[in-house]
Amino acid sequence: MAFVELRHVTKRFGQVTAVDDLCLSIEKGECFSFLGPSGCGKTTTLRMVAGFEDLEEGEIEVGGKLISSSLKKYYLAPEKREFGMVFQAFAVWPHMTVFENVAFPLRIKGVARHEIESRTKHSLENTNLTKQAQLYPNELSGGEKQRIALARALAINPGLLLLDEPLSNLDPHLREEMRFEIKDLQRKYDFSIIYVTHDQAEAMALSDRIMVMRDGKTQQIDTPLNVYANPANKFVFGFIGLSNFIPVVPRDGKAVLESAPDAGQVSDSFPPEFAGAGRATVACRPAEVDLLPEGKGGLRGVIDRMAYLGETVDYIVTVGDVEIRIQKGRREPRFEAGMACSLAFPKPTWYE
Amino acid sequence: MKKLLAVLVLVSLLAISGAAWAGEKLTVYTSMKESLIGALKDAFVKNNAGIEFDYYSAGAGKLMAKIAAERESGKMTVDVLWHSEVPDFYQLKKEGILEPYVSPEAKFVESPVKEPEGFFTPVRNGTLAITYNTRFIKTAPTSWQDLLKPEYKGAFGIANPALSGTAYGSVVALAQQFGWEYFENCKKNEAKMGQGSGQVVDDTAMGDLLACIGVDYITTDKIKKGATLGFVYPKEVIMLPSPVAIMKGTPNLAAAKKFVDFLLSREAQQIIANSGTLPVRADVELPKDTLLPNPHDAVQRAIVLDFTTMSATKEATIKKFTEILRPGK
Amino acid sequence: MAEVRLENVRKAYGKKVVYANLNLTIDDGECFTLLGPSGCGKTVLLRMAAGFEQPDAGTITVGGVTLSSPSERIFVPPDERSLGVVFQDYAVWPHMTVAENVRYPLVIQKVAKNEIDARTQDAIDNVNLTGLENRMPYQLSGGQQQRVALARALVAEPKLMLLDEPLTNLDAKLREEMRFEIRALQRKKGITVLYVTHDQEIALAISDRMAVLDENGNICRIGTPTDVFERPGNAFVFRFMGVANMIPADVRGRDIYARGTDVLLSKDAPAPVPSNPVLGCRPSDVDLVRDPGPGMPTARVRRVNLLGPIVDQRLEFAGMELRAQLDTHKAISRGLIFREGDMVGVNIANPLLFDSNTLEGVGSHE
Amino acid sequence: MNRTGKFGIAELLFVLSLLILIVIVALPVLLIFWTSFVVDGHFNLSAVVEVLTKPDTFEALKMSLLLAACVTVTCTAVGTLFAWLVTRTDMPFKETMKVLFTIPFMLPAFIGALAWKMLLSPRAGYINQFWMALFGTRTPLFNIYSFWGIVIIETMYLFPFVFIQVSGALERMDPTLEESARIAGAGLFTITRKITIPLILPAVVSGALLVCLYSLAHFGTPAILGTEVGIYTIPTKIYELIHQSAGSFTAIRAATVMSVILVLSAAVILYTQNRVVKSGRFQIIAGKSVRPTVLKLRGLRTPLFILCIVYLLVTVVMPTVTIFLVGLLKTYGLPLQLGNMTFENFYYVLFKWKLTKDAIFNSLYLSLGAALVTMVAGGIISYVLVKMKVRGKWFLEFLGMLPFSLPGTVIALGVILTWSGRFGINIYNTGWIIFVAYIARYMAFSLKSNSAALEQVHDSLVEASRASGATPWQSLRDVVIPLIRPGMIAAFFLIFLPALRELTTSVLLYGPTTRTIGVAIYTLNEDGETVYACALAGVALLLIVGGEILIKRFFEKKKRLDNGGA
Repeated sequence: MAFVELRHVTKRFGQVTAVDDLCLSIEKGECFSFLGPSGCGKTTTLRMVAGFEDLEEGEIEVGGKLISSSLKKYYLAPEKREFGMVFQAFAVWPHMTVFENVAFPLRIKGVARHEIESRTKHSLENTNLTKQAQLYPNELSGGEKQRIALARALAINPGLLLLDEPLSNLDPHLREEMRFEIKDLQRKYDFSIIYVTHDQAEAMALSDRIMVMRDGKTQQIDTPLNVYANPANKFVFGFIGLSNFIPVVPRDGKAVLESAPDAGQVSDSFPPEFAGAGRATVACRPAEVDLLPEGKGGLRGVIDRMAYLGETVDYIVTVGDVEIRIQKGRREPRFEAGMACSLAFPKPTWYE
Repeated sequence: MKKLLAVLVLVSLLAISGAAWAGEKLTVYTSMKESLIGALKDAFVKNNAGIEFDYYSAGAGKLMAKIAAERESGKMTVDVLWHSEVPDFYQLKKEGILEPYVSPEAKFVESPVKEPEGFFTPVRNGTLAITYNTRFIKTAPTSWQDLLKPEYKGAFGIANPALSGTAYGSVVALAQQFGWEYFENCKKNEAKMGQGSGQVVDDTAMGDLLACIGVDYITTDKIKKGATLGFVYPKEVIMLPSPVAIMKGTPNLAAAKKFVDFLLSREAQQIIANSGTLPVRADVELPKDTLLPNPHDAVQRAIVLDFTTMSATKEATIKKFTEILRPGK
Repeated sequence: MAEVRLENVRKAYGKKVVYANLNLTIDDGECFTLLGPSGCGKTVLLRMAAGFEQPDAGTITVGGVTLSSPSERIFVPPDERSLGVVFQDYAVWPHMTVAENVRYPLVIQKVAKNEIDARTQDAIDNVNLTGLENRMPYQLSGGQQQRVALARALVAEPKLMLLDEPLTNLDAKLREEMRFEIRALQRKKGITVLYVTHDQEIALAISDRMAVLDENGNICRIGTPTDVFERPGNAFVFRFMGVANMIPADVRGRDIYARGTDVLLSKDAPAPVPSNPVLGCRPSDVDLVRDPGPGMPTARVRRVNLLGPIVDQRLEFAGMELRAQLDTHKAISRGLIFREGDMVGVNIANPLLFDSNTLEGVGSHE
Repeated sequence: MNRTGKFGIAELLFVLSLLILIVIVALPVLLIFWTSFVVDGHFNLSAVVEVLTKPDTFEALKMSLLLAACVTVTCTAVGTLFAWLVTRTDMPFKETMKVLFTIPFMLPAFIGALAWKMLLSPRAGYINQFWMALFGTRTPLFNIYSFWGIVIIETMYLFPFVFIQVSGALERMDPTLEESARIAGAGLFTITRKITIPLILPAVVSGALLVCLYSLAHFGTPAILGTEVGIYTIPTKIYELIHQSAGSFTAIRAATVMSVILVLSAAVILYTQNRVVKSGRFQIIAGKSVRPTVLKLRGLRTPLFILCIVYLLVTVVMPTVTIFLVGLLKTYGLPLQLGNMTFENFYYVLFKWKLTKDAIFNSLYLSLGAALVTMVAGGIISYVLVKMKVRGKWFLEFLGMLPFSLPGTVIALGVILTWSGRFGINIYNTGWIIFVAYIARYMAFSLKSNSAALEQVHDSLVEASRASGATPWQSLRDVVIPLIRPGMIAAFFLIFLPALRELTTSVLLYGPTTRTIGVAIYTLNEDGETVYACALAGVALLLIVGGEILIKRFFEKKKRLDNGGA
């Protein structure tokens, strides 16, 4: 039995179906991300778990206990669910000191005074906020505020931590640091995490499993590596990182560009399942294209532009009217704009 | 957006041109109410088309304050002063800021106030009597003492003598006739000190007061418009002539004289009589259904007042009155 | 000709000295970037060039004409400098249409009406805004607004164009697109560009030459992007240009050891060796080996972060953290994604040596 | 910003701003202090002591403070309650109600007082009459001529200050602040107590202080409802002193001493308000636009809704209707029956009676003129304050704060002292003195609106035009002015409409031919011309409401344009 269970969960706002027949189970101690573009229903799903939204259909169970059910019209109030939650805009209370913020959930629970004292101190230590305990949030930086929110969410040792884009208001460096902090705390206390984000790098870095969503529907539930390496469909492929989608047609059993059939082949075979349609799309990531000296690969092109970015070198190669984006490490052979080159596609993924 | 701005500019240009308030005209400060001064103005302007006539109507106290302030600032607006607080005129005469003018019409004037040098001339013999609300008071009061009866408890009003010259006059007259005990008794009966002499009549018309010391023409005007008011003269009539005076140094002296002549003319006196107040000329006929007493009879019944001393004692009198009547004590 | 020369420029705000004595020459037709952390005074430099600020001392000349020279009491106001300036916040006038924005500099110059129309249209076409001439700025996206600003700066054909972090407020994709466009326009028109940014990626991508400034406004390094990235010269520049591994080291002969150990990091020490050597390398210079051979330094894998196109692995190496980064697809195909706790072999390519006291760097590999 | 040594636009604007503020604002205030404290060229506190120890003035001072305190408390309670109802509950028609609750803001309080006098005067008030007839009693339901009468009337018209502030704060407040408390285990009651109320407290306090400031300086209501029963406040006492002591200098000095008290109280209130608003701790960060937690009122929904409707009917509809009905009566005192009604009064005040015609035109001219001048002057001063780096700006900033702390009564006294010949210019008794006073009185509005607009104009917009080759003047003409034009127009209306109904200042300054609408209504009422007063008040209400509707439409159109694309 999974720790968190969503069964056939559906939510509508007027005509719009925000979440459509969603089924999901999350294990104890797992970090699970909802990933998708804005409006895909990920935040709504999280808010249903938190108890801020009711359900049109389906039910939600956490720790074997039913907390939301449309059928039974049963909704446990959010304050009784005993989850921790961190919001995008920090949501730390500006009129309370850091200590008071973190102690608040314990006070509400009616924990004994000395225990509040010690547990809050402990939480503050865990989040490196001991020095700031008596300050007010507005005297603190964004990262510190987010740590208060985290400490507060964890004060009652929740079994489940809900995170709603908690890092998107931080600068990139802090974001990385906070990611590690969340991960460390999770290891220490073994709570489950539901993490909502639209940033694929963040989801991949943090999660044990990711659910990619679109228009309220699940696209893929898998480990980060699998989502990246074996995307379930074209949407997931495109959403999860930079991608080239190259339209191809068959010629002599090989796949060539429609606009430049004579430039060579993208692949020396054409998948039989697309042969009937007479066209297909080859998807590949910029790093998965081999950039070779002229004549060494299957497809001939010209370097349209090159940008040296330090760690990587970014190329756009034109073949006919197709632009192909390629990224190479700085230690690989360099090409200059205007040079002729050849491309090879060692790992094509086929879509219709 | 541009259009709106253009409109704003245009409008404010208008505003600035409209702001040219100064100009050659006759300005009269008077305590007469609109119903009287308005009718007089119409008649005067009809006869003297060339004169731009303007008046400022307010309680005598306010007028005097205004004039004092104007004197202080050195910029006088007033050309002719006409109100009902005779002592003020003696005072102004003493201060030497009145222009003497004996109108050829002055010989027809009959009034308790006499001023042969012409520093001021009475224009009407204003009277005050009891105004009461006929909706609530079925038996008309007949004497000033009636107002001390329980049925008028908390409902008899006297205008504020600090704001209104007629109110001051009536206070002096009643105090002289019946002594200050009269007002102390009034206070015991929770009599009210109102504001202007017009407002107490309005309050009576509304029923907020049941009776008040009312000015003749104000009451008459309201009765004409349908107010449920009655107006009775007790035996002792309060008569307060309203003199007119020309301010010394007015740039519009000729027009001012014309206006004084006009006020004393039969035509104007007839208008005054028609408006419900006593004229100073005996050759004017009172309107038919008038509530006014016969002018000669009225002068006989009038409480005799020494206007020359009234101004010296004014502050003390008002203070005394206010102390007695002031609410919250 | 628009060679920009700053000579002995001094600028201070109260007691805070931004530039004590700055000398810098930007060649005609060059795209030159000033790169530095925020607060280093790079914007002040640009504003002095634009004429929004007056230097306290020194001279600023453009194309041989002195524009600022307090000692000679010369200060040409910005409107007489024939500049194009693009600001971080676009500074597109919100009450004018795209065309009105772009044509304004020409209107001010009282250019003939038909010429204004032609040149405005040309500038708009150049930045790919054709068809949006009559839009109001609020109807445009951030990138489009930035292009309006660019067209406006270019329309009067200035000799010198100043760009102050013009891409900071754009999202990643637009930023990338715009930096290509700026570069293309600059090449096409042959104008001199002074570009100010704190984003090293943009600086690398766009510049002919670049100058890196430290927090105190000192110029640490001037050179081409490859020069600056591959041969940073000192530890500040090295760190500023990207993720950096810094390992205290001992050098014996040409061998570099982790300090106080016999862990051999490289056999290829650049000369001369500084007295307190620290080895610097980029995460991409750290190659991981699944089954380390004998004598190969080893490290324990602490964290594995899949960041999409790259895998970031953090190792515990000689008592400190070492980061290694690799293409995800290479990592997958070569089996180089490890589990946390694995012991792996470490091979460092392209080591740089810095002095931990002076931060000065030595040598580098060609 | 220019070649060194040139006397450029910056210096010109700076000097101009300084001049405007000194002449229009600083001088009058200075003279008030001077008059209060300096007797025959020497510093002397005896006048102050004398005024303060006189029982009359002491009573007035006490009454003013007490009144302001009570009005503040009631406004805060009423304003906060309604703000909460329309933002945080499932009350029906919330959006409409939100607009309706700001209507009392438009209505001049003294017209309200006039209407309520007719409804609730002890014996004759229509409501009291009805009450007494209904129960056959002789005790009225409520006597409006009383301390609490004044408190209630002022509350009716001043509570929007609190309402607008608090409902704004409640709407801006990041709902996740409350949601995170729910997640932390707190119920709605606890959240309201521990999170919501502390967070909106600054808005409440700031609104309350505005009410306090306004009530302290307000003339109309206590004048209409208080003086008759001997309740005097500082403004009404000053009015009485000026009007009854025949313009003697002693009276003016006594009045100035009381003005000093008003200025100082206002300064303290504004200082406190600034501190509250600025204290960063209470900034409410706006977050994602998630629906805020809405309290289900359940059984209370209908009763509370009815309460709101009744409140609006009582405060807005009833007095307005009364004004118009009485304005239609042939004479005051007649029962409100169709047979007693006529349009004669309206016709008379609009077309026949010079006094009221003059008053309408005076008010129109004065408020248009003052609004235009103040809009431009405020624009210039704001420009210097917000945009320029000139030496000595701190002094200008200090002067720029002054207009905010000047109650109307004080301004009136100040301009009397300044403009009746002391400096060679005597405009006493002319419209110009009211004009000057209006400029001083409304400068604060203009500064606020213009500064806000200018702060939106980022420096780089001007620099971009300089870099495009535009001179400072050209930048001003082509960039700055077009961009702050909406702010300037807003300033124009923010001044024009209140000036149209101004009473507190003009009542001390009007001359024989320079009554304003407010003064005319007030004096007509005082003189017992009640029906004309009501007819004129009706005309004024139509003018004001018409004007408000016009601006609303103008700004809504603008807002639509602004939000159109982005």
